[in-house]
Amino acid sequence: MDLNTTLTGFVALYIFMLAAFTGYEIIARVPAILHTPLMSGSNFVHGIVVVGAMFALLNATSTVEQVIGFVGVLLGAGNAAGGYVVTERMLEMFKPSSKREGGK
Amino acid sequence: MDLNTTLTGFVALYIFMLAAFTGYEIIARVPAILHTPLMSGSNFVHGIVVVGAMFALLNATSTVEQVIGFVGVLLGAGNAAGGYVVTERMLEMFKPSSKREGGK
Amino acid sequence: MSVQPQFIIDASYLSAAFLFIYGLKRMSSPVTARSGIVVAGVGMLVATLASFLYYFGVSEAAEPHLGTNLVLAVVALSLGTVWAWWSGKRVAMTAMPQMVALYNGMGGGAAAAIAAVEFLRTDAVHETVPLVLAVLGAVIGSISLSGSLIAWAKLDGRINKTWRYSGQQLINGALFVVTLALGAYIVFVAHGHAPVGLVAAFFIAALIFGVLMTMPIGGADMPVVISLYNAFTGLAVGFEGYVLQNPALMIAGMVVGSAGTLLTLLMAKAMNRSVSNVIFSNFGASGDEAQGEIKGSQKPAEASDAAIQMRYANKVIIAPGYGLAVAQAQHKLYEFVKLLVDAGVEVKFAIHPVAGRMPGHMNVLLAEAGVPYDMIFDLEDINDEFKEADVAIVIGANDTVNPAARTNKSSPIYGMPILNVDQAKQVYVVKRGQGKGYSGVENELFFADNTNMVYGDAQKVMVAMIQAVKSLEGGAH
Amino acid sequence: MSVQPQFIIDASYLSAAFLFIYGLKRMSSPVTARSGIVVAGVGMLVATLASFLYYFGVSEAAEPHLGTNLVLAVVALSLGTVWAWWSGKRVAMTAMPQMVALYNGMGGGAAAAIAAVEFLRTDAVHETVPLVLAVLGAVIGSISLSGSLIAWAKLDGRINKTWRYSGQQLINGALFVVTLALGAYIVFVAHGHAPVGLVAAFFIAALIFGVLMTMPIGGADMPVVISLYNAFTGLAVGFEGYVLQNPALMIAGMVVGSAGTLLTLLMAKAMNRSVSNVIFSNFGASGDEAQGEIKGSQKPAEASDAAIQMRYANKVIIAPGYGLAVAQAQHKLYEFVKLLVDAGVEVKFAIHPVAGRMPGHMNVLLAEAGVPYDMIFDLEDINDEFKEADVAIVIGANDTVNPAARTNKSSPIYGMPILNVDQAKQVYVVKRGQGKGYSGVENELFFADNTNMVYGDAQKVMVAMIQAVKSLEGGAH
Ligand SMILES: NC(=O)c1ccc[n+]([C@@H]2O[C@H](COP(=O)([O-])OP(=O)(O)OC[C@H]3O[C@@H](n4cnc5c(N)ncnc54)[C@H](OP(=O)(O)O)[C@@H]3O)[C@@H](O)[C@H]2O)c1
Ligand SMILES: NC(=O)c1ccc[n+]([C@@H]2O[C@H](COP(=O)([O-])OP(=O)(O)OC[C@H]3O[C@@H](n4cnc5c(N)ncnc54)[C@H](OP(=O)(O)O)[C@@H]3O)[C@@H](O)[C@H]2O)c1
Repeated sequence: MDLNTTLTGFVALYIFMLAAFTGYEIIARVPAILHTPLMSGSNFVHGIVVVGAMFALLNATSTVEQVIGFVGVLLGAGNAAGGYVVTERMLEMFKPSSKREGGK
Repeated sequence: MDLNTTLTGFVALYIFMLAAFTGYEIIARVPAILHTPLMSGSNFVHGIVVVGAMFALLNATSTVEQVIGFVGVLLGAGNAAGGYVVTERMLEMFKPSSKREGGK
Repeated sequence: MSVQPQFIIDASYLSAAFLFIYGLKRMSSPVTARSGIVVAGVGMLVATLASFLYYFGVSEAAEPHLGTNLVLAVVALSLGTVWAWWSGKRVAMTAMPQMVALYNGMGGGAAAAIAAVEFLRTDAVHETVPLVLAVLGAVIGSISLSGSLIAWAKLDGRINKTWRYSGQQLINGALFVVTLALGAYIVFVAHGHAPVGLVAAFFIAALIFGVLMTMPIGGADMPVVISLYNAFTGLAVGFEGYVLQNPALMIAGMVVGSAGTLLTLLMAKAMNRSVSNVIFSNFGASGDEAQGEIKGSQKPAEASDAAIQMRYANKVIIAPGYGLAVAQAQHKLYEFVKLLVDAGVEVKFAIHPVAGRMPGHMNVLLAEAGVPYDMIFDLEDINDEFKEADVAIVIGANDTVNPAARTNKSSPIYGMPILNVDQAKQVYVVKRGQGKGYSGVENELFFADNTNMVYGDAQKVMVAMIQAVKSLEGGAH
Repeated sequence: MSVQPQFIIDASYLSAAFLFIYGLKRMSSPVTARSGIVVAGVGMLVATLASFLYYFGVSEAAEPHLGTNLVLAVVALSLGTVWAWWSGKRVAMTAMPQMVALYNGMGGGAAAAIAAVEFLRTDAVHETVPLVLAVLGAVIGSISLSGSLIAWAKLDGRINKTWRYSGQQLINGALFVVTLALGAYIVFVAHGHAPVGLVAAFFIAALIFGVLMTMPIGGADMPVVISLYNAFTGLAVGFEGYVLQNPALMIAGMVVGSAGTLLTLLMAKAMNRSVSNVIFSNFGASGDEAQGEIKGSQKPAEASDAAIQMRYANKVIIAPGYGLAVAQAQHKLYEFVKLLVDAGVEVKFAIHPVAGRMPGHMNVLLAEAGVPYDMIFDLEDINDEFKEADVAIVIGANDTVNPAARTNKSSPIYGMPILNVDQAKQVYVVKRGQGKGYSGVENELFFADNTNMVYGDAQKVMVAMIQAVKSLEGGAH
């Protein structure tokens, strides 16, 4: 299978650079009222760290590693789940008035 | 040297995806008056193909390859140089009036 | 030959990265924002499920522990998710910022944990570049963890004092250098095989630095700090992603790192301050010096009189501020506004970008109360309309309507754009007394000829106003 | 150990990719646009210089040819650069679109050439994924090459007829299938070692398809088509970049591919059409059917009378169109505007997004004449002001001011936003006679009560208007 993932220095730099541009461009045009939900939304996105912690935990070979891995997955899951709920609740409020009226 | 460039399937997909997002985001907020200069500017950017043609030509092993490589470099150089000049001339016109006055 | 687990993992991460970016993109416009978080959420779900497939590819050394590890993973995942879901659903809308801080700190902690496991893998050969990134991610993640905890405690009212002493920055700086030195030792001397005690010291130093760095910062500056730590966690996740050769982490982390940095800058700019000013200076502690006394007097008015004048006005603009949030008066305010609208008055809300204590604070509050999105206007969009308004009513706002920002060069808020409420024919200001705003400066608006003060808690005043208008309607029928 | 050439190459390409994106970003705002192309240009320079370092890393088989190859490279690079530089400097501003088409086609050709060399490398083992991308890049690049050449020839007036016959789309489709089949053969049957004749047939088929696809498209639709081919070349370059394992090509190509696609969609949307409609339909060929005769008559007016009325007006709005470009009247127009401004008249230019024959056509023309950027307004920004204007003057525009777009559902331009010139107190229309616009529909604006026609070539009319105002001033002194 030649579709595996190999990341060496320069490729990582390319990916970092492109990701940074993308993040910047997406935020650059955001109205101020969305700043707090977006802070929370991007907070959710880095909850993906849970996946990395999963890797560490599943590959743990000693009790110390298991403990740290466990804590990592716990924290990461909290980041992801909490970030989602809070963001969703905040954005829930940004209904345009017409829809809101219709809903009542 | 571990900083070399190795691109396998998924990495290429990541790069393509990020580049596509970046290109999209950059253009998405452009005012209509800049459409023609930007068309020309992005036309210039893909002039980088000249670098690929250089690789092909320098690695040519037969006359056919040399001919095709030569044509490739020629065309690529035309793309890059022409794109630059035309874009530069178009953008030259987008001076704000204050500067223009000052210049006179 | 069937599809390999690694292929599914790779494909899932690719789609997760796509969905994250696409979701953030949708979140960045009010119209599509709500679907954005769902899109990103699907990405997270896919990636998390796929990560269980690591089960099929663990190293030989880990195989004997695999059963335990899997159980631990399921337990940790469930515990973390359930707790966060529950706490996130339960928290009051006004307590959102500290909750975001808490979750964000957890992410930083997770990134630090990944680095810690890396430093403990004694069997592995560590290369320099990944090690450097692991150390950087560990430092940044740890700072984000402990710093966010302090930010949470401060905003949640669990820590009240801002801890300041002379030489503080020197001590903080020294601790930071020690942290980096320990990190450098791990990379360049121990080549990733440092003794456990030293690794622990490294993390503890980074964590303490995060605490010390955050303690002196005032509670009102916390939104900016939280946003900064959010960017930090993003960077840490991105770096650890490289260590794990996981592009989804790299991309998600770096996207957040860059977006979060920009967001922090935008927030600081809206407050007319720089980020370093927020972090390193004792802003607000020295507000009331060297200000010329303002001549004139404040003219009080009754809530009912103000309400009735608004009832018969053509156009009323409302400038809400931090006091509205404190008093939780948004529901009553909207009730009052609906009465005005029913009576044919044109009512608009004017939102200053830094009204309240977090970006979008007022918008969130008003949205909570059910105020339609299209009655709410940003500063630039409404500032020219004040001169056409019969009444401008300022509710619990102070700095954001202070004309000193336009004229007084020595004022700490000089240069900040403000709402031009003073251009309305009549201005009412609802506040409890002579209290100052966040920046601690006097406000000559309160002394202006066309300004009257309606003293009282915002919620109580709104109730009185509703009463006044209702009794009027009652009398008319 | 010194730094390896490959490292310099990699680092240069990384910075080039960064500079390209950053440059495009700057180009996307009018204020920074001019510096953007310079930034991108530096990236190109760096990358091109670095590419000479390939000299130190060629394959063994190529070593005997290295001297020749280097000379060829220098010659090709110089020839291409000098010719393009010279032609680009020399070309008239109005001929820009076809020049862009030409350069763009060259880029597509270069991408196709890279693919061709790949297919000729008989010694190499070809993997499937790169081969597929090489074939796709070759097809797209070839279409872009021949198609852009046709677009150039059409816009440059070298081909005038739009070549249409029944069954055309069937034949084009068949040719496309043949091209793909040849490509599939190269990949899956020959595994990259196809005979030269077959490779040649593949390229020729793709080139012919590009010609056939472009021939039926009308000259006025060419800007959209050029933009589409621009995106095509970007994609082709991106794909060949993967073949060469060159991320700079991949990134630059894909950025342009995506940006160009969006640009194409935006252009088509501004014309109120879909891209497939542009490419596959015979738009404009069947314009003047089924239209109810317009009642009323066109009222002619003298240029001098119109000029004098404008001279004494408070506010004049100018709606320029394609006719202004044809007549090259922008310089005279601005001369006239300066006279009005000196006389205290408020003059604004109203630019419809698709006025003229390419996006931004009018802006470029007006900029060329020296009209300050801040006198020029987009449709949305000025459309509400027409009702306050004393005079609206339409110069060589037709479709973009046709009220049928608002009311007549059967009109081909129905639904397109138009400039509300008809709301001005007085409308003057400058055109040569009864000629129709690009879409070929009648325009009832010309028959309206408040409209007068000033017949004549735009340039001549402007000269007459200048004369009229000047003689007036002369008389006044
Ligand atoms: N939005 C952000 O992101 C953010 C973040 C950090 C800092 N800030 C800063 O916060 C400030 C925000 O300005 P602002 O105009 O919204 O508020 P402000 O300047 O902080 O003033 C709030 C006013 O509300 C009054 N108030 C307090 N409790 C009240 C109650 N229960 N009922 C009625 N009034 C009450 C206070 O006066 P009394 O005590 O007399 O009642 C005070 O003068 C700016 O300086 C901004 O830079 C904003
Ligand atoms: N901008 C783009 O990107 C783009 C691209 C492709 C197509 N289009 C299409 O092009 C059209 C543009 O509309 P438009 O209002 O600018 O122009 P138009 O509708 O094409 O009308 C141009 C008018 O100018 C007159 N004219 C021609 N030569 C002239 C001269 N020398 N002096 C004075 N008048 C002259 C013609 O009438 P006489 O013959 O009577 O003089 C004609 O009615 C739209 O339909 C648009 O969709 C635009």
